[in-house]
Amino acid sequence: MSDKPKGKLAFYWAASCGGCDISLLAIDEKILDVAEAFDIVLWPCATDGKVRDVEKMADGEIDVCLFNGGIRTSEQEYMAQLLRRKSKVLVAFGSCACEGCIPGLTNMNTRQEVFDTVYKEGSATMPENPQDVRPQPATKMPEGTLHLPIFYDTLRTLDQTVEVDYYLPGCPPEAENIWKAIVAILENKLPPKGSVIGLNTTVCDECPRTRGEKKIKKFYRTWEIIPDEETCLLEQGLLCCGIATRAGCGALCPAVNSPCIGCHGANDGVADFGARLMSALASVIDSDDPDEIRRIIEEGIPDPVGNFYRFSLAASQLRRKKKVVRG
Amino acid sequence: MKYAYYPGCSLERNAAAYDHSVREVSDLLGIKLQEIDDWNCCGATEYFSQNELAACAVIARNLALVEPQTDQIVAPCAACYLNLAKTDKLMVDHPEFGKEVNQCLAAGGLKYEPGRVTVRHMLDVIVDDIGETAVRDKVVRPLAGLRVAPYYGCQVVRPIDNNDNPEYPMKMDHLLNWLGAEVVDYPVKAHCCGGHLTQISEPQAFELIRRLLQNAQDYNADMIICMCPMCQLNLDGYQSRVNGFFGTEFKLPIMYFTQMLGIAFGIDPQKLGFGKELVTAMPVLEAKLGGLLV
Amino acid sequence: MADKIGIYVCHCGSNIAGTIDVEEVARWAGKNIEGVVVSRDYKFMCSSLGQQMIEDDIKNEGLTGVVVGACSPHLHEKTFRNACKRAGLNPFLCQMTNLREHVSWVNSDKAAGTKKAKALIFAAAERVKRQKPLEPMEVEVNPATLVVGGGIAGLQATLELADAGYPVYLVEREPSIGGHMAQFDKTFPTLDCSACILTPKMSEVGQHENVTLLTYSELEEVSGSVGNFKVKIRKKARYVDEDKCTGCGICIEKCPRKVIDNAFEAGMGYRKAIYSPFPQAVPRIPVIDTENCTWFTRGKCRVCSKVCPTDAVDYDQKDETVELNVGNIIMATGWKLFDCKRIPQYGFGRLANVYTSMEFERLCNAAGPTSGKIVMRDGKTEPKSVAIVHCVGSRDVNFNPYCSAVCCMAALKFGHLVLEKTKAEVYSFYIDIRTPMKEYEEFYQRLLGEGMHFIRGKVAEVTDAARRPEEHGKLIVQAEDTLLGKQRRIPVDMVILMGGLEPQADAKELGLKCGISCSMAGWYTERHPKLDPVATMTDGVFVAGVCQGPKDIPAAVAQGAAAAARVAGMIAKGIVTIEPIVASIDEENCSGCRICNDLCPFNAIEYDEEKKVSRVITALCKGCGTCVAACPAGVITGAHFNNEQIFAEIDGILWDANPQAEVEIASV
Amino acid sequence: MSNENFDPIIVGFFCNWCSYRAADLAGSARIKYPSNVRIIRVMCSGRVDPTFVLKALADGADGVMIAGCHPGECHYINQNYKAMRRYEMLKHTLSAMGVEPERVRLVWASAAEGQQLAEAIDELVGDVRRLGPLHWLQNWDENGQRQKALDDIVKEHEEAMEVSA
Repeated sequence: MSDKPKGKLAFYWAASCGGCDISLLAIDEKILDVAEAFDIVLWPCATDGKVRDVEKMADGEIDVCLFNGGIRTSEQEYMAQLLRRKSKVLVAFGSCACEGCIPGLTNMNTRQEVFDTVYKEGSATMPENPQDVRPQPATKMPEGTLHLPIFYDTLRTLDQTVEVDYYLPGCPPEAENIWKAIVAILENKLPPKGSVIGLNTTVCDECPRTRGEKKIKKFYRTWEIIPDEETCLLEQGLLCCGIATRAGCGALCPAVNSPCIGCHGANDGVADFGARLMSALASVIDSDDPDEIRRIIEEGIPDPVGNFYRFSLAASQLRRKKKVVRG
Repeated sequence: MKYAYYPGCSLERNAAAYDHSVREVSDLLGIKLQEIDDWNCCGATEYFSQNELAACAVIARNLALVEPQTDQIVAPCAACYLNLAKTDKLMVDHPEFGKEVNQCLAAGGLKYEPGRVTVRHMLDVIVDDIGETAVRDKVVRPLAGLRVAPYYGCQVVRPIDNNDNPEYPMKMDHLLNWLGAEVVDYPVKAHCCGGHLTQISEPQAFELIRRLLQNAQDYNADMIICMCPMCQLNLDGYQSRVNGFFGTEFKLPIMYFTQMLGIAFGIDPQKLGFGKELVTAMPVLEAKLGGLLV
Repeated sequence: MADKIGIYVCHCGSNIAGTIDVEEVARWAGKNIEGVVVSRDYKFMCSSLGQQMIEDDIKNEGLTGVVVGACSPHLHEKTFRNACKRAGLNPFLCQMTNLREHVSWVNSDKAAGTKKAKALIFAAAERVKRQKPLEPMEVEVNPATLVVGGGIAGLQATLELADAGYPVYLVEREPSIGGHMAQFDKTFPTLDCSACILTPKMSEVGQHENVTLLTYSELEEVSGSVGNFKVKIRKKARYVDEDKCTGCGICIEKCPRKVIDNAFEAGMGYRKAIYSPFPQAVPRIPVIDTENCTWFTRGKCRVCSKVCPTDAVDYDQKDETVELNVGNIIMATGWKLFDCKRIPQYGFGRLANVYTSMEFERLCNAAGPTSGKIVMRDGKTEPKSVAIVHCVGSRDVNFNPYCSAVCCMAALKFGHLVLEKTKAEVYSFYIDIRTPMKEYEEFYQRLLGEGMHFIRGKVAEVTDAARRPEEHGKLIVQAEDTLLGKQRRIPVDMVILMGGLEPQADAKELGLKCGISCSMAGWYTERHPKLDPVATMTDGVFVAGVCQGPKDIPAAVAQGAAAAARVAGMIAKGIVTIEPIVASIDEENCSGCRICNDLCPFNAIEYDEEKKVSRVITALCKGCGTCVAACPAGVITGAHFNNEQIFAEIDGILWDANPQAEVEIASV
Repeated sequence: MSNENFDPIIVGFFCNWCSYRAADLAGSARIKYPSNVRIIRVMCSGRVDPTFVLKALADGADGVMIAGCHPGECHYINQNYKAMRRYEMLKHTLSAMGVEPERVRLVWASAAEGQQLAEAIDELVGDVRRLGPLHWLQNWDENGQRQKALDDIVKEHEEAMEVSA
């Protein structure tokens, strides 16, 4: 590898928790191989680098950009567009960039509601705000106007904003998968553009539990039962997303007796992760009586969006909750 | 088991025996009856044909008065039972009408959410909720040898579905069987007693009453067991007039099923209202059940 | 390869062109839909000229897909697929969209119709671009046939096929074939002796070289599909060795245990614990009723074994499962009588002299318990008056809403027999008298002439509660005479309840085994109520007789013969083509979650324990696509209805749903 | 909101055997009903993937009708029950997403029920018209502020660059 001229690598963090930045470090000493192969031109979390420097680069000058986080503000959108322009290969890194992830669940609310929660009702970061101070997109100062990026009503995934070349799923992506992706990039053995780097089967494939034919009479929430450790969790009534979630994690959660929550997103060709779960689970409900079916669903799944779209709401067909038109 | 209790006007007056025996038997079977505070008349049958909204409002007031923690109401009187159940059903099936009824109730500061309270008849509570085993367990004085004709009348078995065959109900047959009585297959068990026809056209009413008495006699029944104050009044109160009218000699006591339960359970007949009937039951009870009664 | 799509919009005379501007639709499609190279409208697309036009375009333009906007694909999909095929284009690259039944005929506003037509054409075009060539599969047809049910319909079907030289397995649940018809005395309206016309057919079946009779047997399991079904039949233990028994009947004669016969004699007569249901039974091999046999219940007796000259009685016999391979199945499972006890006010089971129609059949049967004498339950008194109640459990929303079709005629037959054999007055209480078939109305007129009384009114109750002295000791039938507008109370000695026909108790369960469904009432669903009353939705499974719906003997016979003809046609052809619209699982990516395993009613999905993947058995798949929609991993594909195709169809059908989209498309 | 002039677009997913034929029958019988429902044929209501419905709504449909054989009369024995279960599940989720569940309807129509189907279509079109347009795409836009905010950033950065240069 070292014979080649060094490539340029950027790593950017938009609307996400920061876990992806840390996960990159979880490849341990291999990060040195990365540093050997690449000049890191931008990694705000770990290295010094200026947007201005990126702006000055020629288009396509960056070889690989690993972009984590969804697009929630105008600044993030600007950065996505900028990095797209400057990068040969743009990778949606981690669940947030791929499908919105937990920040995407804010799509159940609007900016107004989010701000009300944070600034009016109080939060850990802003316990008191008697003057109801809100972020303003523009503030006139004697020296000129200062701009804050605007906060969008709807979080978008990276590929809803710019064209994405590859996807690396997971919240966060597992170290070995990150390494595999980096090796693929270094060895120029990348799959066709638009591919997800990873397996195309679901978590069940990696889950050691015994599975039988499925019939569900009641859905349980995780605190309601202590599941048997050998049998398929779904068959025990727990809403395990493993049936629909892309494999690659080694069935981490089911291995510790906890149902899969779906962080790896859907398989190739699936147009709506939640719909896959809804359809599969509904199909095996053990009742033909509409009232009973309704009861099983309503009692067992009080928060359908949280259960079916925990990671993928922003990437779903509907993307968000219907906004109430005011006035 | 706890139920709101709606006695209705008849049970305060002519059907006091029904009320007493219902309360006695319920106590013994562990049925907790909570009488509705400040209940009012159900309007009987006539009011419905005069003004449906007002009739329903009058009835719904009783439903609205049922305490929030109770969701079942028991009415022993067949007319009360039907009126309460019918009003609830009308309000459920026709939400607009339900709203109108609630507008009336609002005048008294009340509100009834249709479907909140299930209206039950005493017979259904004992047969369906208490059940065979619990009833049989309580029998200390089986009614062996007593031939009884179960008479259901028309209002409890139809039109509201109480889980029995409306044309040929069997619940009371079963219950009396559990008490050890000899139940006759009484084919007119769901025929009409004449209702208020006694006030309008005596010959017609008397003919209806006669058929019921005649059939019980044809089957050698010792007494007719009923579950409705109106039926009891017609068959018992008019029995001597019917005898006079047709030249017959019926002497059939007409008792409430709860009174028979009470007897079988060993409750003092006095407490069950025995003696209030016009065709006295004592001779036949003594003859058939021996000295057990005292 | 770039798409080259041809769009063909039919006028259907003025049927479509009347409310859709077809010329505009064709013009618009040619201009606005990507990949469209030809777009035409034509007066009658299904005409030979219209078809020729499509064929020419396929050849000349090298079309890769054809969209025909015309009538329902249920009418002409085959026509246009064949046209494509003739021109060398795979028929599955032709997509029809329904502009007539779904647009022009249901709509009178031309602008709205034209807009809707454009959307449907757009959708079909987007879809056809993603359609794949498919080839139908061919399988060989096993010439053996399974007939389930040995009543008259099943017997007829069996004989037709056997006579044509094909092997038939006839399965019957009872110890003898014959069905309900064997219980009847006379048949309406000709008053033929039922046994006289039935028993020759029974023995013919029993002796036919091509028929394998499996009586006292039940259909247990069906797998496979048209042409190659595998069926499992459970032969219940008779405790009599079929090979040794000669049918001499001495065991029956000597058996000391008498039992009420609730089956053949409808509770009116007795049989022995070892029995053959009736003298002309086929086969004549008796069975032991273990619930009543003294040896089985008390460990004593063994008389039958001792008297048997051929040592055929075998108390240790066990149920046996027979596996058969057949190409087709004919279901002729018949019916059961409505349980008259469900209407307690009619008194059956409570009042002695209330009879069901089946009891009465036995009562007047010369071979029945009274040797054909019509007497009351005391066994000696002849009734002086008889009431016949029609529609017991039929045409009644509380029980069965349908008309049982045969009861009116059976009631007339009973009326005739009572009048012929006794001096009784006969009263028929009916809602409507229904006599629509050949010589049925004449029979009704004959009964009117014979003096049977007809009272038009649904019976309220049958009671012994007398109101007047003359009613004492009688059964009183009360009904409103709707012609007189009066309540009538007719005191009679005997009442016959004309119980309706109901599906067999296990019809649904049995149907599921071979993949056929039941109507709301429980009758087997035919493929088409008018045009295909013998086939079912499952290829290779046919229905005959009352199990498909109430009918009389001639209709059951005709249907049995029709089903046989259909089967014979398939056997003669030798092969059957199966539509290639099936599901398939991408085994490489299947994680074996097993969500789909229990979803297929045709058992077409199997789970490979070793590889831990699920798999579709193509021959069994009927192509409904339920598993496709259920697969959480998205690895099941439905041929011709895959996600890509349906997504494209949704995109196309909503071409004008977003104002922006309209602009974009206009600029294409 | 007055919706009299609103002409909703409704996507229908009809099973091949009963409901599609019911629509054929409505046509043959010349029963008139609103032209707002555009029918997509699937082999069975059991083929209807919730994704179809979500996609149709996201792509601009104002309502969706799923039609199948009556329970117990499914051409594929009982697959319509699976459609029913999915429909209940989907409605539960749609409610949570703020979509009025009345916009999505499951109806049973046998091949003989052209009239009933036309009535069901009439009713759904009326209900959707009352609810007004869904216009899902509008849910995604940022009230026109997005482009301006982006332009502002570009401008600010350019200005900043100029200063440093």
